[in-house]
Amino acid sequence: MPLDIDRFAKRASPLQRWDPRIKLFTLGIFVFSVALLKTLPIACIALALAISILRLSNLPYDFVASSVKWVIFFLLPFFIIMPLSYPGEAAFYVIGLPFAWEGLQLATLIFIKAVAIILTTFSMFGTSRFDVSMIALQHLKCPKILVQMLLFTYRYTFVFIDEMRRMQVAMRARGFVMKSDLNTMQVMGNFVGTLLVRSFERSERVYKAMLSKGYQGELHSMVRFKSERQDFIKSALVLTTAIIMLSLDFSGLFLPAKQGWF
Amino acid sequence: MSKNTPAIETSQLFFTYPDGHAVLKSITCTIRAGEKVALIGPNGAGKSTFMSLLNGVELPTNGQVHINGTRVEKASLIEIRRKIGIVFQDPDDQLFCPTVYDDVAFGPLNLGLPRDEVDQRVQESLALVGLEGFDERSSYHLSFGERKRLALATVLSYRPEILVFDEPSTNMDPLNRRKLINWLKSSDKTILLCTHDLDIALEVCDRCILLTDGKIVADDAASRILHNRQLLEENNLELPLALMTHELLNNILKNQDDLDEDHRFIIGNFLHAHRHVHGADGEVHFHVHAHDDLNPTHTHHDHDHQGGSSENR
Amino acid sequence: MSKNTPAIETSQLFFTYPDGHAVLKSITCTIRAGEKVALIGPNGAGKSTFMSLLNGVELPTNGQVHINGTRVEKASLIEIRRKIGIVFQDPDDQLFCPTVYDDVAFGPLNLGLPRDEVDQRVQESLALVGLEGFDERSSYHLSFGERKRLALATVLSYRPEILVFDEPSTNMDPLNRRKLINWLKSSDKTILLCTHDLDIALEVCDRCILLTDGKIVADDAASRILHNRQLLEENNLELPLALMTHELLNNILKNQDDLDEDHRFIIGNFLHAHRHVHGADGEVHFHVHAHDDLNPTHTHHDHDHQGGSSENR
Amino acid sequence: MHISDGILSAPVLTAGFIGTVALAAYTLRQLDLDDIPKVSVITSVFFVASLIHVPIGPSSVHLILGGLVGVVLGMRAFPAIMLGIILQTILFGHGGVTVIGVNTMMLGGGGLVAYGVWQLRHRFNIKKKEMLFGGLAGASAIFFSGIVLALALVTTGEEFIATAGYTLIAHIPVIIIEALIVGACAAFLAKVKPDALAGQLPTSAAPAVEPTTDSRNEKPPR
Ligand SMILES: Nc1ncnc2c1ncn2[C@@H]1O[C@H](COP(=O)(O)OP(=O)(O)OP(=O)(O)O)[C@@H](O)[C@H]1O
Ligand SMILES: Nc1ncnc2c1ncn2[C@@H]1O[C@H](COP(=O)(O)OP(=O)(O)OP(=O)(O)O)[C@@H](O)[C@H]1O
Ligand SMILES: [Mg+2]
Ligand SMILES: [Mg+2]
Repeated sequence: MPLDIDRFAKRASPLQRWDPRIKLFTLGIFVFSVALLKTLPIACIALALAISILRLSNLPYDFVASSVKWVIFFLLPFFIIMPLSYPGEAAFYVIGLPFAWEGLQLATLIFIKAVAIILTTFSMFGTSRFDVSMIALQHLKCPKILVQMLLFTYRYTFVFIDEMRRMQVAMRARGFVMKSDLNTMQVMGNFVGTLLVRSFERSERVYKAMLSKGYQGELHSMVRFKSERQDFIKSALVLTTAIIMLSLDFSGLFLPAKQGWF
Repeated sequence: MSKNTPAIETSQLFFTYPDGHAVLKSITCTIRAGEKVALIGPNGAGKSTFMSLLNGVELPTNGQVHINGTRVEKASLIEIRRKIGIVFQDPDDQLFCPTVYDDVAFGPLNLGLPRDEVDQRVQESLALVGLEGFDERSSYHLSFGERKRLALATVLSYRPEILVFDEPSTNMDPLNRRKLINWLKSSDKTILLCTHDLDIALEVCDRCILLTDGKIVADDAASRILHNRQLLEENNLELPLALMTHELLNNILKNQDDLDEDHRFIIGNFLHAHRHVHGADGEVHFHVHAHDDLNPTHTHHDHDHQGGSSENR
Repeated sequence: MSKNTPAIETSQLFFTYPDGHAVLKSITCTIRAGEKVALIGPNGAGKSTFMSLLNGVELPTNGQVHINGTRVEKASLIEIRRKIGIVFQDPDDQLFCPTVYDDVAFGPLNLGLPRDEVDQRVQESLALVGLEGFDERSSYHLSFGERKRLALATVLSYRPEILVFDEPSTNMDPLNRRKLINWLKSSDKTILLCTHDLDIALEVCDRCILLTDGKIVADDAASRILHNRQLLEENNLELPLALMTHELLNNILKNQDDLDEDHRFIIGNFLHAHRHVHGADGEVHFHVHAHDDLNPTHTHHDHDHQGGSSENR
Repeated sequence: MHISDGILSAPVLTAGFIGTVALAAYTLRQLDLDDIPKVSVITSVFFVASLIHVPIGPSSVHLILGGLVGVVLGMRAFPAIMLGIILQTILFGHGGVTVIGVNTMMLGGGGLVAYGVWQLRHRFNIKKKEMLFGGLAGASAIFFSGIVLALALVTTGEEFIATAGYTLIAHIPVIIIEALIVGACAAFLAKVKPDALAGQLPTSAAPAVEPTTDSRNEKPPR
């Protein structure tokens, strides 16, 4: 799972060149409209669109795949649970449980939409540096305090994963082997506790260092945004497609997978 | 700031950590503007704790700190922190931005400087610590010594009047250590340098404060404290390495039985005259002792001999 | 283990970090059991990275590492880690227990030793690094130098056959540095010492490997590499301070115009004979160069002169 | 524990966002500038925890630690968990952009419930109460989250009723693991760094501090 989603933010592509503010806004709307879809054919079109946007973004294939893998892993159970538990007409029985085609259809819809959305997320956040995306969010009227906390959290996350990994290494380097016994539980308990306390104190010290350099509650940045005509053209294209998709979906041309709208 | 205003002034400073550890016990000292002072002392003496009181990162349990005449307290912190810059001992405490560039730009941006000035300062500071071209790297993917140097750059770009360094030279390779020394020597800021590298203290500082167990044990000219073997050893320290070689040569001389008396005398005189030797790159400085009995006329006077370092340059 | 089994053997080692940074480029070297080897090189040379490959903290991108003949790979890690102990550069990477005692006891407990043996080892290791009586303190409430020493103790209590130290002496006060040096000298284990403190390398190690930019640039007797000013300076390093004083004295001598020729000759001879001086506490060692042209009979031979350090002891 | 994109209906998603914004607005007001690093750190602990997989039988679950966040941050747990979820969404597509609201209600609400349970410890005067109430807090956080999850599924459509049931059952081992871990952590923090815990009374922190030579002669407060 790549934590540094912005690892390839510097590759040249139409998405990397897109003004981050407009990019986030546009693709954000796109994501929401995908989430609202309820017919399979349109969902497939949405997935195709998401894939083409991702292709445009020039992100390496396996970088994206490593994340999508997890989404698939989380969603696979639906393919079993949904058909077997769908309240409706059973097409046939599997070891005594009723199997409904509608259930399978619903599971497929969920799956396709989820993949389309995660792929688009990659296009959104994988194509600008993370802090730039965050500052763009701030320009989109996201509260400052939230943006700063997001940035801090993102930063500390690497520190911890590193620290955790290195602490683990240090444990193993001194002969620790994980077993399922009380001792292991106790060591792990101490491990988590220590990690927590250290994290706290580390963050206090980092904060003090920031104060020492004149931090007063606002992050200033060298980043400057500028939007050109092209940025808006890209945005208009995506938004129009989203609207067409949604209206086709609602038009009743296709059979919606039942999803219990209220 | 005139030479007479105290840049840093502490009176009767006490500090106890929340866990009940009493670390500083009545520290009173004054550092004047433009002075370069070394703070030395064994591990756990309280040096780092003392530094964190200077810009209000911690507030004293008792006693007062004044920076350029302003008392360090909640209300004055913002002002204080513009004046004093601290490079902490642990680089990981001070690097928190996604890239090296952002980390160095952080301080100047907080000062509200225009972008091109920020950019210029960043490039200058990075060059100073030998990290040119590292702009776009992540701070947390650097080697320890590189992080250490980066931490230094983040404070240098801030350009405060008073600079406080906690063990700046550790983990630096000798060339970068040498660059740092040269910068420290050439700087005209007020500098407080906390270090176990007594050779740096000897080269850079004119004054030396020896802290042990939370108390000031000695506060005198650097050359006097750093030559005082007994004082240093009583406080878990050692002569600077440069001086130690010197002393060893003296001992060898004393114990070399096959040497004739005249020769011993000549060599002894030579060594004695150059007891306080500083090694700079391709440059030779040496000081004759204040209380030098061989050359009494040279009292309180430093010599600079240019000695261009021979062969390999 | 016989003197002839390679304790550490690497062949054609390449390592690239996930972010694409190629750090090690074909490192091939062999360290025999009982050798004391210094690994030196500028910041970012890849020293720490190299060490992390030795016990499988990272696995090489290409090439192999063998420890006592066993290849380092996923399957052999548990065995490997009983043999080799690494003290990392950053003390915070290795302290993870609530108290100092627990941290030092962690390794021996994992070896399945009986409690009283564990206890004895803990006390011994703590005494070695001068942290007696710190048992019940929290590791993260220590000063940086104390943490550094604690990290050392946690590995010493484990007593592996091969010891790897990454910058062990940084942030230690001079007395503890001296204790460490003495321990290193007296130990009969295989030791790999990575350091910028070339004076330690000079005192402790017989062999020295110079790494620059991920490649081995020189691998030779420590005295030969550490005296080679040109080689060192080409690689961002500097002569050890002890030698530098020495060289400076030579330069002073050369440039002191008021000295008569005889005296110059006598002093010069003396300095030349004792070019390689080691400063230990109260003890004087000095080596005459292997390729010393003054005393050709002394080739490949070390002298130990006992010189009891005068006044202040 | 996350609901994925594309499952829930628009009204449920909307309700999730409205609830989240309201609660976030309320809890963020209690946030002081000096809290930012602490909250951010715990958020990243929460975020990182979701990468730790604990083996149970043939499969494994990942830690959630919503309860721990509550025990450490109190009311500030809510914005912290919200941020953690946003990051999980952005960085590896756990859940999804549209379900940030529901997921935050589910897990962040669990954090608040855990805080409520944690505060109950002041009413009791027993040994090891930090461990006990920490454990209870950890368990109740997951329990609450499970209920919200089930409710969200059920209100979306009756075809999800069975799924909701299975999900609840699947959470029983998670509840046990979280209770153990949060309990142990709370006890650890109470011993080592009591001021890190939320809602700690000044007096209850004092005896946990080791008596020093200076304070030994003083009478303990009250
Ligand atoms: N956060 C803390 N809580 C409690 N005690 C502490 C804390 N930090 C340091 N100490 C203790 O305070 C004393 C002084 O620590 P300090 O870090 O100031 O020492 P130092 O002089 O900087 O040492 P070093 O040379 O090792 O850096 C030490 O005995 C240390 O154990
Ligand atoms: N986690 C990492 N990811 C990417 N690059 C890294 C990482 N850690 C170190 N590097 C880079 O690898 C190179 C070698 O690093 P290493 O830590 O091995 O250097 P070193 O020789 O130990 O230096 P130092 O003397 O500063 O400790 C450096 O250029 C550094 O920037
Ligand atoms: Mg310190
Ligand atoms: Mg290193």
